[in-house]
Amino acid sequence: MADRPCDITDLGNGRYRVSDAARQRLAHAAGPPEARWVFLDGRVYVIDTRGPAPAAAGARGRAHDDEMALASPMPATVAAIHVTVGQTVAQGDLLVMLEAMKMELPITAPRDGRVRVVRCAPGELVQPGVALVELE
Amino acid sequence: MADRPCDITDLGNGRYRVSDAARQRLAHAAGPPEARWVFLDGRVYVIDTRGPAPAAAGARGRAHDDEMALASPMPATVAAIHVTVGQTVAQGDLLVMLEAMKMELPITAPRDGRVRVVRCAPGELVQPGVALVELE
Amino acid sequence: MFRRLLIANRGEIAVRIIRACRELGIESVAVYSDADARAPHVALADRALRIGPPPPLQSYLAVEAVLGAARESGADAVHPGYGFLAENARFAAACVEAGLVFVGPPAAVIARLGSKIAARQVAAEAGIPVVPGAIPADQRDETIALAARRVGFPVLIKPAEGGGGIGMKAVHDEATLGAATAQARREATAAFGDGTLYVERLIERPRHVELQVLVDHDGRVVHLFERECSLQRRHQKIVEESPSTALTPRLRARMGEAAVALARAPAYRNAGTVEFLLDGAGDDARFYFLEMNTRLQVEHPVTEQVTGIDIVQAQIAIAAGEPLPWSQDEITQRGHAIEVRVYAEDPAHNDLPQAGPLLLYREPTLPGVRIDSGVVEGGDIPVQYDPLIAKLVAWADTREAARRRALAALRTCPILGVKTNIPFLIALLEHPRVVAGAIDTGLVNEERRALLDRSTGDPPPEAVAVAMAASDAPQTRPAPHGAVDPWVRLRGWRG
Amino acid sequence: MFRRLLIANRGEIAVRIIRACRELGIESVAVYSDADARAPHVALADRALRIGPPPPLQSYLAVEAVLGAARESGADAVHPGYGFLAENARFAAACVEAGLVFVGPPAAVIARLGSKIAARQVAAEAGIPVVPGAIPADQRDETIALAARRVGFPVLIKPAEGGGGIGMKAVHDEATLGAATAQARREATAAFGDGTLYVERLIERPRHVELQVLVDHDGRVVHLFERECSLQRRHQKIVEESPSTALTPRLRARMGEAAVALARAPAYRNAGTVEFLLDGAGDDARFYFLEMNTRLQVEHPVTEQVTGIDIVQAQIAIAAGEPLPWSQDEITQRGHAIEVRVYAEDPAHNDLPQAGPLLLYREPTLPGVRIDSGVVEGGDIPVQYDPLIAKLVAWADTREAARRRALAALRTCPILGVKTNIPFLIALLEHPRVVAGAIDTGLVNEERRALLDRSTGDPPPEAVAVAMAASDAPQTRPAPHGAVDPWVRLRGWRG
Repeated sequence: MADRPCDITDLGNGRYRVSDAARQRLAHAAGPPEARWVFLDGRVYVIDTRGPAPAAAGARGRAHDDEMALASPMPATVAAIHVTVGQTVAQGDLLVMLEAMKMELPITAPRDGRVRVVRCAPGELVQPGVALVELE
Repeated sequence: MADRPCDITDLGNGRYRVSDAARQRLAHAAGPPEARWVFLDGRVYVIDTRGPAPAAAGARGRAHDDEMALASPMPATVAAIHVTVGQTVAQGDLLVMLEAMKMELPITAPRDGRVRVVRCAPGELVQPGVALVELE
Repeated sequence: MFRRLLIANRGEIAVRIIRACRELGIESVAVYSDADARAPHVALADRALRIGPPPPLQSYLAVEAVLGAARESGADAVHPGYGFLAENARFAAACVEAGLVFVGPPAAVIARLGSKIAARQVAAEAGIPVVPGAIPADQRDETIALAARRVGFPVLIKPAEGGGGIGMKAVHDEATLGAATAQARREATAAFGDGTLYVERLIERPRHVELQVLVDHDGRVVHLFERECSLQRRHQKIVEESPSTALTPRLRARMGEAAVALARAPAYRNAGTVEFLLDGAGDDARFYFLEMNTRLQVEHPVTEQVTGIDIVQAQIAIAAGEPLPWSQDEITQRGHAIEVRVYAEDPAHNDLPQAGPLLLYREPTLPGVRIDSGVVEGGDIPVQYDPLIAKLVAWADTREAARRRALAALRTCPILGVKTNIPFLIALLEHPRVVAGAIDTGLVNEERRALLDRSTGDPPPEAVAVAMAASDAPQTRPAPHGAVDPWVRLRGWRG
Repeated sequence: MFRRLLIANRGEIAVRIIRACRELGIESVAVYSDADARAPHVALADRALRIGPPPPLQSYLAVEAVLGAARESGADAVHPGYGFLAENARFAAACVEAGLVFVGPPAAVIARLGSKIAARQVAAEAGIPVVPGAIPADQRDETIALAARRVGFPVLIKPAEGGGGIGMKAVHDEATLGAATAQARREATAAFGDGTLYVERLIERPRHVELQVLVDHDGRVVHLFERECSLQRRHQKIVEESPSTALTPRLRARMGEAAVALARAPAYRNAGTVEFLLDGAGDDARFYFLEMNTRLQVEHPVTEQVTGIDIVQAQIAIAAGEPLPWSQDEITQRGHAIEVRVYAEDPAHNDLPQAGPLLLYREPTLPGVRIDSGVVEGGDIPVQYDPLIAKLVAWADTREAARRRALAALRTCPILGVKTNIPFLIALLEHPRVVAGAIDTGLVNEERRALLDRSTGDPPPEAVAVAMAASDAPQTRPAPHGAVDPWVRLRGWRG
């Protein structure tokens, strides 16, 4: 899997030694095969060890991808809805303010557009992965 | 088992909460049933949970018990033998000097007596539980 | 001294206070919601009482539940920590009514300093500079323009209500004032239901520097020097240090005098923090009163590390009526301390808080590094509360040595199961402006893209090899549901 | 500065040095025996090389193997830590011959100060008091009695060879001298094969107080004040602190001057420790040179905590030719630090070393507590080496606060799988004489019975209940073979 020869030694209790000809490092790992967490040199990666193309934790889904919608990553409460159906919005405009863990989570427009549907209401507890607003 | 009512809650990962009406404390435990190690309030106990009369780690076998012999608790090297067969020794006299882990372990006479057998030789690696010297 | 103290908080600060109690010979009483039944603060206290279900309003913010626990446990004092009820004047008053000593200033002082406008008045009366500003007599564009001219450009147009930076507009000249005013009014109305605007002098590239004070019950005041807290994301501090690289001895003395004067003004008692905006650096820098926090700060450890004074123990001693044991002259700064706040959050996605299981959690033990935390491996970061996992505080004889030490600590602090800001903090501590100490409150925001580029990326082959080699999680806990991706690809989305 | 440094050691001190390297930007190379293949010092270094099988003579003491590893790794410097090769002049010389910088004084200085008699001469020449004593011209009883009279009673009759207190006899008057001489001669012959005796003035109830010095390559010397190391068992320190309760400012200044003078005498370089016996306390106390240790001490952290100076980093900087960055005036003591050494040993049985698996090992994280260790949960205490598990170092602004903090750390440091001296250390820190600071080198031995009574006993019902409730070890490791009882009941023993 590695480009250059590298030895992995299981040191027990989630600790692994990664060594090549030049040096060795200490790594930590935990989690199931479909989402294995690895800590190495101060970075954390979540790796699916079943598939052929593991992805980096930090490199996934960017917010300004046109094909993506914004949804709460966790149960959150809708603090306020700042748009109405049919309203024109500019990129960066605040659409919905969520609240979770004492923090406000602003959901902003990823691009210019017009509000097609609002799928949530103030005070509502929303679940992850469910669309809050759709633009057209 | 306890004299007064006491609740034990398993907090996971070897941690236990011990609570009674007045207060609660954090305990840690690990090890197999025949020798369960427990840490509570800065003390450590090794408890056989199978038997009816568990013993304290610190209260076991005292050196000056007449019915006991001294043996190395671990592999050790015989550094020097300070007695010969037939020699009369007084309580506290040095019989054998062992060496393990960079430390000298003096084996002294638990009481007055005479050396009956010497069962080890200088430089020998001795195993735990094997008699080094017998007195009569 | 007290016999039994109730800690009306959770997490690392509850653990911190329990430990102070133990060293002072005081019995500690923890309170917990159902989400925290197995949390470390519950396990470590001498007693722990359940106060309600997970939502804060029904547990850690429920005044009656907390007071009930104090009554039931026979506590004679209450420490509120920070957050939750710490700056709630009604709670402080209710404690006193219930016969409990509240570890903090009197309720009236909390109430007075809790109001931004009243606090500004206290500062002005004490002769402490405040940022020049004005609430226009009416909200017509011309009146606002008049106020802006009086205050002097550049100005900040900000909503009179609310916070979090929403609706705030920087205006550098009169030409752009009209458009900015209109936009600020629109955003303020949308976010807070009130479009009232306020005009303030814009301090460009300010630093956030705060002074720790302690006041005993005879009104004796000392300050414990400054904390530099300019590294903030979304108006929340993530790295703090002491001393500040911006302060000269003369400026430090002037700010210390201002902080002490401010603490004297409202008959302050116990620990408090006077926050200033600092404009410039060195002898000629100007500072402006921002607010006074009437409680323990999250970042108090950096002060403890450089002064050698235990602020939590001092708070408790003061509350018990003991006089301050040191004069101002006896308090000195030694070396340099840097605190980094490790949060369960995703810097790549607007610092979204994360929750989940701590599959693996190992704290580094390095000489000169102090860790304040309230979690253990096998535990959880619950969804309901602040996602602070731990504070890593590095002390060394120089700032550069402390910075390297903080980096060493972050690089040997594996936390698996929830995303954290550790890679982001590493990139931040390695940023040339942070290395040079040339920081201000805008830095993190301005450099966010560069910091993210340095802290994210595809896993190197070695990490993949480790993932492949790891046969099982080291925990006996059930495996997690998998990493939560905050940005979910929705089927049926039409662009 | 160096590019790559090899650490010729293991355990906590190897980890300590690796961390210093990381902060200085130096690559670290660990060496290990087969017993340590999975040890933390091996995992933490940038590179690790096997040097041999477990016995020290074939690994950590094998000069050729260590030098081979240095060559293979391309290291340009070697840090020996303490113990093993740290005071081996031949090793220091071999390093230099191999083109490696040895982090320590020159080989000739090590050799000179390693000889007790030569070291006494160095001290005498530097005008530092040594304990009055004499090697009698011949070993006849009358000659020894003459020497005793000249030295003055009370005296200590001790073997010229050997150590560890074997054969040493305190004699308070001439009446008992003859019998004591005969017994000492017998024991010395039995233990060391040499009955040569030496007469020394007996210092009753002495303290062991040592001074840390640093000397750069221009010969500039500073001292970092004292460490009080009187709490010893079997001549090995178990609790150390700084400052010492016996020192007044004047006495401290005198001892500091003596330590600096001593370091100047033999053209000393790098870090060293001057050990003194202290007779009495306060301005009028007398101190006598004992020996000079030409290496890092186990107890160096207490000095680091009160002075704020990183001694290991200073050692490396000095070895790299850098000048000392501080003058004596700039070095100050702040607060109080206490170190307790946690050993795998059984105080109830002559402090017998223990070996075995660390079924559970959790280090406390308390503000003001530093832990230096080289083990992890799931690892082992191997049978072949020194059984030191960890050093807990508590710092606070007063001695009493530091003592309480050390107690809090010990009480929250669960170590299961091997017996440790933690309960004994707790009893020791709670002993009235330790609380009062009225300690001397005889205390632990005199109070051993009382300390054991306070630290052993049957398990309370709560502990039994926990044992019953614990269904399984928390580790995935195989269960241990059971607790080793050092005193084995032998069948067939006839009384």
